[in-house]
Amino acid sequence: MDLYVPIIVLGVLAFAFAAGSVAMAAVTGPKRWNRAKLEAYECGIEPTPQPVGGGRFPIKYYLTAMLFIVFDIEIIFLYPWAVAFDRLGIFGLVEMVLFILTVLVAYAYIWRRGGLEWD
Amino acid sequence: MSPGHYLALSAILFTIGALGVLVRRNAIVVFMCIELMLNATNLAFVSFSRMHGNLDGQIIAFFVMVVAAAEVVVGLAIIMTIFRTRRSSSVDDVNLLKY
Amino acid sequence: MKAEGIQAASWLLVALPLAGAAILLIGGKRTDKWGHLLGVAMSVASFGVGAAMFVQMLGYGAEERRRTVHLWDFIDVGSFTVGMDLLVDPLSISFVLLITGVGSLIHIYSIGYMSHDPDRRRFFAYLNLFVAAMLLLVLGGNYLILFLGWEGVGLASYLLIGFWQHKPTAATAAKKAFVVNRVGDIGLVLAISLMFATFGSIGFDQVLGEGAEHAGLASQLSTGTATAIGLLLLLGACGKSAQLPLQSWLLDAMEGPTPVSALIHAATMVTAGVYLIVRSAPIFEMSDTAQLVVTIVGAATLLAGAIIGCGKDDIKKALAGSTMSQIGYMHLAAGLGRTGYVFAIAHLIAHGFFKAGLFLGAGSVMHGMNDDVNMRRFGGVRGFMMITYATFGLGYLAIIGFPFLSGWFTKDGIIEAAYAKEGTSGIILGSCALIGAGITAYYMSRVMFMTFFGEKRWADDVHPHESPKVMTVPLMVLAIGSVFAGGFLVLGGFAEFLEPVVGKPEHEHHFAWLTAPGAATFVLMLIGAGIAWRQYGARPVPREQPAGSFLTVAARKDLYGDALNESLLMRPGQWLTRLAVWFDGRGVDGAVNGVAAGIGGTSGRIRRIQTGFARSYALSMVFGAAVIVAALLVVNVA
Amino acid sequence: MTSHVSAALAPGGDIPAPHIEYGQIMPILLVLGVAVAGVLVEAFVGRTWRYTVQVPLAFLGLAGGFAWTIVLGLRDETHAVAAEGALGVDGPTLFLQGTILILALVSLLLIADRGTGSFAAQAAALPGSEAEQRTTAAGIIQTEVFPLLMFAVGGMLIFPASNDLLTMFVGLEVMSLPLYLLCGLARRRRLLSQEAAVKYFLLGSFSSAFFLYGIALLYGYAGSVKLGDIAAEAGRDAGSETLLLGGIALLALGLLFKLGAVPFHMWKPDVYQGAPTPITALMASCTLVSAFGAMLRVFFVAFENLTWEWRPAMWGVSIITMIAGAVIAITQTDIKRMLAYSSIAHAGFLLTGVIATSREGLSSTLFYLAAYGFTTVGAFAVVTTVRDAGGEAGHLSRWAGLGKRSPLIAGVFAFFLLAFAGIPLTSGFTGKFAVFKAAVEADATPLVVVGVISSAIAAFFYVRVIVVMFFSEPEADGPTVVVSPATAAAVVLGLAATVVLGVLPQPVLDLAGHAATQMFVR
Repeated sequence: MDLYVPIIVLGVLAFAFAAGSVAMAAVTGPKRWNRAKLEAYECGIEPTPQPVGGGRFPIKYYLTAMLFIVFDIEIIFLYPWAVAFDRLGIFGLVEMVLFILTVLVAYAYIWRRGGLEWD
Repeated sequence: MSPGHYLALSAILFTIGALGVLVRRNAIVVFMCIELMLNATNLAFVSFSRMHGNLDGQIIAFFVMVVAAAEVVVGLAIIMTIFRTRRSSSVDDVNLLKY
Repeated sequence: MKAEGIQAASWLLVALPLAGAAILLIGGKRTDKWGHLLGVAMSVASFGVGAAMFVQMLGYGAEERRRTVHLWDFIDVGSFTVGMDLLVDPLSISFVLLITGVGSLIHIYSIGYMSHDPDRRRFFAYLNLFVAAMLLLVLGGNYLILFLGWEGVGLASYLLIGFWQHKPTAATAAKKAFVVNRVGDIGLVLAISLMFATFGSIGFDQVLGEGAEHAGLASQLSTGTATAIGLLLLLGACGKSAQLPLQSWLLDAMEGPTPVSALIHAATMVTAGVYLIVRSAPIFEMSDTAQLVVTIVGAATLLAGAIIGCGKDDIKKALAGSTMSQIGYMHLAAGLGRTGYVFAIAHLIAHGFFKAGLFLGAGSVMHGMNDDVNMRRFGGVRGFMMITYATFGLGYLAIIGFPFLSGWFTKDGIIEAAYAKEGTSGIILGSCALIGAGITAYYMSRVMFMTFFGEKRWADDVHPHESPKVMTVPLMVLAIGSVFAGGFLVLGGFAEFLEPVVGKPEHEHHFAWLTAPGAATFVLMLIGAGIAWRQYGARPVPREQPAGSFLTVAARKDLYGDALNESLLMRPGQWLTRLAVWFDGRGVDGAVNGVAAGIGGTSGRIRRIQTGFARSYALSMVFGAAVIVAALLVVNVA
Repeated sequence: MTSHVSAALAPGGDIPAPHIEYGQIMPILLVLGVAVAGVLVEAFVGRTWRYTVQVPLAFLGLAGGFAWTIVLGLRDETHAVAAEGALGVDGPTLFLQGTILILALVSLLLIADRGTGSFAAQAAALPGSEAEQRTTAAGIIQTEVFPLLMFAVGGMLIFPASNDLLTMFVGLEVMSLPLYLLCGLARRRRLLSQEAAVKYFLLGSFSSAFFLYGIALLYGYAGSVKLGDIAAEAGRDAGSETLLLGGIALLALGLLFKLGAVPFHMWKPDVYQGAPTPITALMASCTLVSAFGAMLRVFFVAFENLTWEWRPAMWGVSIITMIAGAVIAITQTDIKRMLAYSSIAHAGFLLTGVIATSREGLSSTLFYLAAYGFTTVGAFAVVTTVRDAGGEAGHLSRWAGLGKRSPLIAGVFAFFLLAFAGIPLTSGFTGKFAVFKAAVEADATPLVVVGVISSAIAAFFYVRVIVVMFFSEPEADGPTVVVSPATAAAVVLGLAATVVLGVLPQPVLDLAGHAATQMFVR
């Protein structure tokens, strides 16, 4: 049973901390419930520019953010390869080219379908 | 600090994330909590990697980051679509399908 | 032994009516014109094949009459093989002849009875489907094939009870039959599973043995296992044969068209339970307890059915009570072991004839009376439909056990066999059977007098008339069967015929024309009929139902079977469903909300936290994970 | 992976190139390659031609993958690891991949059916907006469905084949992410569809976070994510048991979620109801097969020495899944929702085969998966054909009297329902029989008893639908039955498989048995 003492303690700790912070926020935080809390950014600042006539949501921000994430994350695989590319040899190079080509396919899709145009 | 501390931190972060999923209503915040859970896992992987002295855990962390990014994109797309339709990003408002 | 000649083609028996059903169902309206003729033809063709097989069997010696047909391997997983096997032996051939013979007559009768129904084609399709499934049930060479037929007849019965779906009562009755039968089916499935677990096989050859010695795997059973399997089989039999405590569906099943009541709910399907028990004789023989329970169920049902029959004014329901009661006799006999099997089957066949005749007769009366079923609005029909009166009368005499008619031979046999059982149980069982015979005479006489004798009590717009030939000819054939079948079987060596299957009785039973139980039965029969005459023959019958005594009221309400079922089965079921739905949809939220409401106005924030459904799903996942972790830890520590 | 990583730790020297057995994993590569090609088609082919190009492309990809799988199976050298031990190409893998590919082909028939038009013209357009009306009027069809489908199928092929937990996680995500999107693409009842997508996405990523944490714990326990290494470490009985048990539980949560086992099932009814029906068919068949494949591999390989630890918990899950699925289904009024609960109950039945942890358990589960997959695709195909003015007639009351209006389609559906109920001579019976038999032999008789009782309960609501179809009068303005050739083909394939696997199951039983002879590679 001794084996489980650490995990139980850990579990209790983790839960207590998590519940505690939520409870603490509820107790100490200002209790003003308003629409801003449900806004997309939830930081108290209204998104600018204001949606035209309360109408369309400016989706472009999100689209750009998404595209950024997709292409940004590729660097994760490029980085380790860059460190050891000389030792990985020709196989590593071919794999990397294939990988970049695959990413390019996604790029081509976005480009052709107008994802890169701001308007 | 020993790797054990990092593990404890990872467990705490994971629990915060899970609890956040349970208590927050804004779909995007819920989603951020899930990302927090994934990153807590990454911390665990890296700590274990350190403990075992092999690199597997760090490599896995790379993969997890990529998957998390892909998940973000898909998630944002879905949440945006429904936000545009319903003008609300509260997960409590999507309850037409029930019982 | 492998089958040869026409017996090798015994699959035709099943295939012909099945093809008929398929053609009629798929063909749709195009087959409306000739559909009923095709249905009859397929049934008669099956009878022809069955008769040819029977003749071929008579040509073999007693030890060679058991033939198997292996069509194909159905399932072969690892150590376990189940084939599509058919078994042709004296027991199954007896049933084949009964099913196809009586079945064909009822098919023919239905041409007339259903002539005004726009859906006659569909009716014949279902009838053919039933015949196919029933034949599969009795021909199956292992328990799986038997189960296949078992489910098939259930389906056909269900479809036919609900045939007049525009009547809500019919739909409800169909549903009820289905539900009650499921309970029985669970018993059968569990019995088969248990057999599989015990023997590693469910083939008749392996489990029951290939001869009268019953030297299969079952003979090595421990008493406990044999009792368990036996009781589970009995549960299955109770469901199908409307025995206590699963009897309630049969009375409601009378909502189906009368030919259905005659074929399925009197002559054949409801006797499948008896077949199951007699077929599984080697298992029951290993457990005295199981056999005793069978006899108790039989005795209890024969009395309950008879009492219910006394209280019913609906002619079909009175006959349905009688069916329950007669099948109770068969179960009683089947539970008596080797002395009783032959009587069980003989009574079953004789009953098939006279009860089908009675039902069809009742149908004929209804046909002439604008489909009324209330006997209080019949009376004096005798003069308007002579053939129906005569055939119904012969069936009546047969069922009450009038000397030298079918029932006298077979039912008295059962009563004697019950008395012959050792110990006090023999005396009790025999007495039950004896009293049952007296009540039978009472309620059947009541039906007879209320329908055919006395004053006319029908409304002015009813013009009783005799039914067309296509209906009366089957009546006459069945009446001949009602008169002679019993004598033919008992005197004609049916016992020796079945011996290779059910085994030799411990005490050789010799038929005697006059016995003490026989005489007692006769006296009781006269008393029962006499009371009925005093109440319903000699006095005018009121058109409205009188209040009646406690027992009459109970009988009218099926001895409160429904109320019992409701409180025991339905209510908990519904409650469980509701609870589950509540938990799934609102449980988590509901519980939180409930607590929140309790705390009162301060709970606004808390409610805000826990109202989203997607999140309550997530909560249940976390909960589940916690439980699994806990379970793993507990198991590991333990 | 481990080998070249550890080589990388050594200073200097070339890292040897990993050996990839391209032949063995060609079905996966082919399907994913077609998916990438599909994206290119979307980019460079004109709007009017996209559909015409995408459908044959997807078809060829799936059919080619299936053919290759068969060739691999016939070569009978099917007990190898590929790609440095990341994927196990063994009997069960090939059987599962073949099943997934053929079921995906049948689903493709439904998805590609323009007659029923299940998909939104443009997912990004607001429901009821001008843009939507314009695109719909222009006859535009969202052809991104096809590459998404191919990506999902690619993930499904990886998921049950993965021999280490990282590959399994990647497979899981590659399978799930496209499915989240596909769920939100329904042409009609857009709100429900989008809601299904949101719920599926949130809960799905929630569960995969747990799954991932489970992997982390197991990695912490064994120092490796290879299934074989975990088994070896567990066999040594060393290391922290807490990590191990926690890992098992969280990993099981992720897998059980995908199967829809109680209490991780709650997404299933909502998502099945909201998603476009062809996608529901895909999820109910292929995803289930794939998830069970992964479940089998994890529990048969990694946790094989720990049977005593996880069995009681899985017993509980299996029992409650069987019962809850059947009981809740009784009161459902929406056909798709009812089928979802039925799918939950079937997951419970299938779990009994997993719990058996024997060769029979494996082969019977494989057979059951194939049998159930075909039946369920067929059933959902029928659902797409019964249509109102506003799309599919989902509510049960709208199906009243369908037997009169269209006896053939009602009859076929009734047959599928009977197969779900496990009536003999249908594939459902054979599958249940095989699974229960394996469970009995593995001393899990109580499970079988519960299974039998639950199927008896389940039979009640299947028959209720049959009653509604055949025993009630059709409404005057009832739904019409529209059957286009592609859907008809899907129905016929489902029906044929249900009949054949019910009447003559032996060849497929043998195949599943053969696939299971050597169990899983490690």
